[in-house]
Amino acid sequence: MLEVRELWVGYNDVSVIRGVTLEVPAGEATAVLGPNGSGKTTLFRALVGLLRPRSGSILFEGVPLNGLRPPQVVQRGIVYVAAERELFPQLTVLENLELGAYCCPRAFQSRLELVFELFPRLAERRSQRAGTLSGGEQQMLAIARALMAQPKLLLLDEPSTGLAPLLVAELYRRLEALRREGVTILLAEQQVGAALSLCARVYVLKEGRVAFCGGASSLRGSSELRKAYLGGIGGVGG
Amino acid sequence: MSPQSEEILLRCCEVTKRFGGLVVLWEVNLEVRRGSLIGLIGPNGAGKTTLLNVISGLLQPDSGRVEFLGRLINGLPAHAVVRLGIGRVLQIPRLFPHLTVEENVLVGVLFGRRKPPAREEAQEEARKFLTLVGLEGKHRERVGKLNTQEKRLVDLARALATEPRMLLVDELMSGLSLVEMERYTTLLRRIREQLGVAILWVEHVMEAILGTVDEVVVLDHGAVIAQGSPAEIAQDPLVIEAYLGTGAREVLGAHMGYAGSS
Amino acid sequence: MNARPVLSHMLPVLGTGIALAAVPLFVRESGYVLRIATFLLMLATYAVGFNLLFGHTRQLFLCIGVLAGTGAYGSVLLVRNAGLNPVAAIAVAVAIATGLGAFLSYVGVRRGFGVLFVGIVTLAVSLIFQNLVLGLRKYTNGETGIVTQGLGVGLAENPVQAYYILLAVLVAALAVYQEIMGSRHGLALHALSDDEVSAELSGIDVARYKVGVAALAAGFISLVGALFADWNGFISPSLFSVGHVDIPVLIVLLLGGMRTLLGPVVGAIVFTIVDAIVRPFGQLTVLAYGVLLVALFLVFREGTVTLLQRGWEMVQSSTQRGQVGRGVAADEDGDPLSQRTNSRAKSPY
Amino acid sequence: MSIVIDGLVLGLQLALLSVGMVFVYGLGGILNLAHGEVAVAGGLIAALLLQGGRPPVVACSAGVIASGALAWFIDRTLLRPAYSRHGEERLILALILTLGTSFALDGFFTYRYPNVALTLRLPTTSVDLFGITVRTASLAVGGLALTTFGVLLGFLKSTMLGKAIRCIIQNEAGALLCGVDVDRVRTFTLFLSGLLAGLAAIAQGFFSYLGPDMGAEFTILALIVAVVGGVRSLTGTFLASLLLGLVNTTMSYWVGTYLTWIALLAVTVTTLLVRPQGLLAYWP
Repeated sequence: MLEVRELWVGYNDVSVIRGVTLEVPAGEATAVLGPNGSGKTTLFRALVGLLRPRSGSILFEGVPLNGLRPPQVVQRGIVYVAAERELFPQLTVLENLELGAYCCPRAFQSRLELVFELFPRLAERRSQRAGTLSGGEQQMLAIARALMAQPKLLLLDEPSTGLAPLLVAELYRRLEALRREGVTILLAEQQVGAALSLCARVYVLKEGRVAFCGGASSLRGSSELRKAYLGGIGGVGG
Repeated sequence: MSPQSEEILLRCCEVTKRFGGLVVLWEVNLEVRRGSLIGLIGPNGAGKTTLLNVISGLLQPDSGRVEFLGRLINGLPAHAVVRLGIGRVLQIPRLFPHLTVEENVLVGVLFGRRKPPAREEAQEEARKFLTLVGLEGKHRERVGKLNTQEKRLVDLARALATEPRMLLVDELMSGLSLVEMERYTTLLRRIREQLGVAILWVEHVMEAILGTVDEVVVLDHGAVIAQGSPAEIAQDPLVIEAYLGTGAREVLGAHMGYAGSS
Repeated sequence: MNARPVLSHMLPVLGTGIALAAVPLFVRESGYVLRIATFLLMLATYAVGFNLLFGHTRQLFLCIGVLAGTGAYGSVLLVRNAGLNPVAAIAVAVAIATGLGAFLSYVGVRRGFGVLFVGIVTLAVSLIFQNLVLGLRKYTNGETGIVTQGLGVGLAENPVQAYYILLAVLVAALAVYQEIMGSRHGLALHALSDDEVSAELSGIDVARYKVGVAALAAGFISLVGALFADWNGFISPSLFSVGHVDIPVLIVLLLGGMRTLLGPVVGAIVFTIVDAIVRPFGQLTVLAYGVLLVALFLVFREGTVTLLQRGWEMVQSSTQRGQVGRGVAADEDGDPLSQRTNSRAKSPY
Repeated sequence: MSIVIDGLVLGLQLALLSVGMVFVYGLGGILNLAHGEVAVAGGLIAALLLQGGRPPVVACSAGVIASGALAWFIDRTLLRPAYSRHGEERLILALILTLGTSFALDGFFTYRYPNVALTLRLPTTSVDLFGITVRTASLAVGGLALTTFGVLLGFLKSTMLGKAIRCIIQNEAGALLCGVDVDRVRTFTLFLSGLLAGLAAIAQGFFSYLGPDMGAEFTILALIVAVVGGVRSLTGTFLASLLLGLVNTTMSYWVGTYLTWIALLAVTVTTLLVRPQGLLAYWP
């Protein structure tokens, strides 16, 4: 569904993404793992048009996305949930969701039912201001708002940030349900265990390059991941 | 170690900082000895840069004390802290674009020291530091012409030009290739050996830091969760959890060498 | 320190002084032209002050008129109502204005105001000043204004003498400016106008520089204001309004070039010529100011002096390409919108 | 009592004037110093049409639309270079560009139409309302303003575009991620601010008269309200308008015009010193 080839992205003259190639098959969940600063967020921002790639191509359903601005990317069906969530704190839950459906207001009612089914908690709090929700609820709302735009591909950037372990588990159960509904997911995560529970395919980014790519099962027991996070030095003790 | 090298330069006692309701630093205790090289690591949003900002006087802590050479320095403006001997290298270099490379460093020589040298001497000093960081021959260029790596080096030279006793370095490595990282680590080691400057080095590229520093301090959610030698830190379950998340240990446990421990 | 470098870096100041000193010799018979030339000197001095404030420390003081007005009204009222002798009155008024400038700057620095808030606060100060002068009708005669003939040091009686006195003030301001820029303080000002945080982290006391510069600029501006009151023979609040002082000064500085020594002078000359052409059209002058301001800021933000310098550097580099090398070549294709300083050719140290 | 009502109505007029400025600042980080001139432009066109014998309703509507169009034009032409920059640089560039524009417009108006003024006389000067004598002008302006705010509120609350405006003010990045075309909404907001300014000019015509030289005064009033209300808060702007309207009428009733101005400006400066973020910065 999404094909990224030899993508270079950077700020000024520093390249953060250095020739990343990856594929996201339709209907599956794919994870991008890697430590802080490995370029996950930069990659996502480039995918949705918030950053302009230096070179390389992004194909979505076979059509190049290069040069599109974020609103147009959203219209194509790629929706990004930033790690910062980027909610509208003073609008109610319902209004946040309405804005999520900005590009497709007609589908609002049907999407709303679907989203409330998935996150019943949000239905209870529909007229509460987003800023007053708890961290977990805010994350749910961020994902729900993205779902309102009828995404074909959902980009999730560190959805577990700042959540307690129990909430992380719950969140991933919802994501699993979403995947079964047929939404393709590309996930950046620091919480390796959680990500591996959802995703079949894994890319490990390290300093802007793909250090490992393969099935989740082949990552288990591989030393690549650990090396990416903690470097080669600690490996002596293993 | 000789008693002199044991001398404590910087001491943070129970430093707490909030932004609105968000606690960014929670009772952080930290000691930096003369001439030591300490790595400060932690996941995104752990409060590393905030801690550096508090130490360098750009932010004031809500409570707690920051002492430098036994003197309380919280409450002092940043320029006074610099003159006391704490240099700062920013993550994204902010240079003076209308000045040449040499003039940028000259600013540090002339204003960052308690007793600035006379004009000819100052110019020589500035060149000395540019040579130290490997920018000789670039001193007449305008900084806008430099690439980001070179800008970082100018920033480093400027901080060194203030003759600090301690250098705060913020994520020098982001966006670098392995070869470039090597260069920086060598450079920082040389700075410490040649100038006897203590370095507190914030980094999230763990690999770069673990092989270089004497001691590692790990921040997570604004609190120090671990402290010790690089080898200890790399095995610390709390640290691994902070970086990789819960569950990672179970997944990777077999390979980590402490399966089943919690 | 030997005399030669001092002389050479003061050369542009002296040159300007000598060139402008020649003006009365040519226009002696025309009182009108001399009047315009005298006004030009005042405008240029205001602009030198504003250059220090806005160009070098990024303090957008939209109250140049207030500072000048404080000098004018202060000195006149002190003579008229307190019976002070004119020189002492001017000194006191200048001191008050200096304090006011420093205070405004201090408040801005303390509260961490950005350019916008400093602009709004000083604009409000300008309006307060206008209404204060209007409201204190008992002392100021309100909109009617005060006839200052015989209240000052006597500039109105001898226009040529007045011209030279104001020229002396301008040259003094330029000399002080050049002296500062040539010293280590100049380096500090360049640095802090580029990046305040970095300047602070390099050990520069940004707050002190800002307040100091504001005081200095206010001093020169109010001195000119006081001399204007005497020279003009009449003051009224509208002569010190934002539209009459601040906007022209802003245009002069943008026209001549921010952060340059001669920008204020060149800008004042060009502005005066343009102004003389459009003035007969009455209200159209305001329109012309506006269009000028927009056009300047859109296409000509570097100012005449910087452009000339750039041209000169290009000529130089093409004649002696070998020796100058990369330094100058790099200058040519630099960011076209960034403003350069005139001291680039020399070391600003 | 009638002073209070006059003050509140004046406050409503101030709100009409300043809400647009606040919108534009909130959305684009641009303080439009030509705002007052935009209002005056609409008022003058209404006055000219009235002189030409058009019915007042037609003339006024045309004036309001002209204000909107002028603001739209400024956005599409002059503010383009400003939008391509960020942060403080954008602010300064826009500040000086709009300042220049305001001078150019002011010069043009006072030169070309020195004697044109908009006055809208109502048949009776005052009416008795629940035992209080109220000027009909106050009633008309109050009604106009309240209707406008009703429509505006409805627009912001229930249309997609209105919601987009509100959400960009709160979180521009979030709006982008929702697929909102921030650029276009920004241009529309300038148009909207122009319409509101035009209405404020019409309101001025009801009160007394609107001359070609009143642009600067309008801009400054809007600026004062915006600063006191906290430049990003709509509720704050609204309350600050009412407050300043009351201060204005009571002060000028008791002490006179100059001191009123000084009082207003003193309130502004004090607000900036004590609470730079505005009175109600943390309110919605």
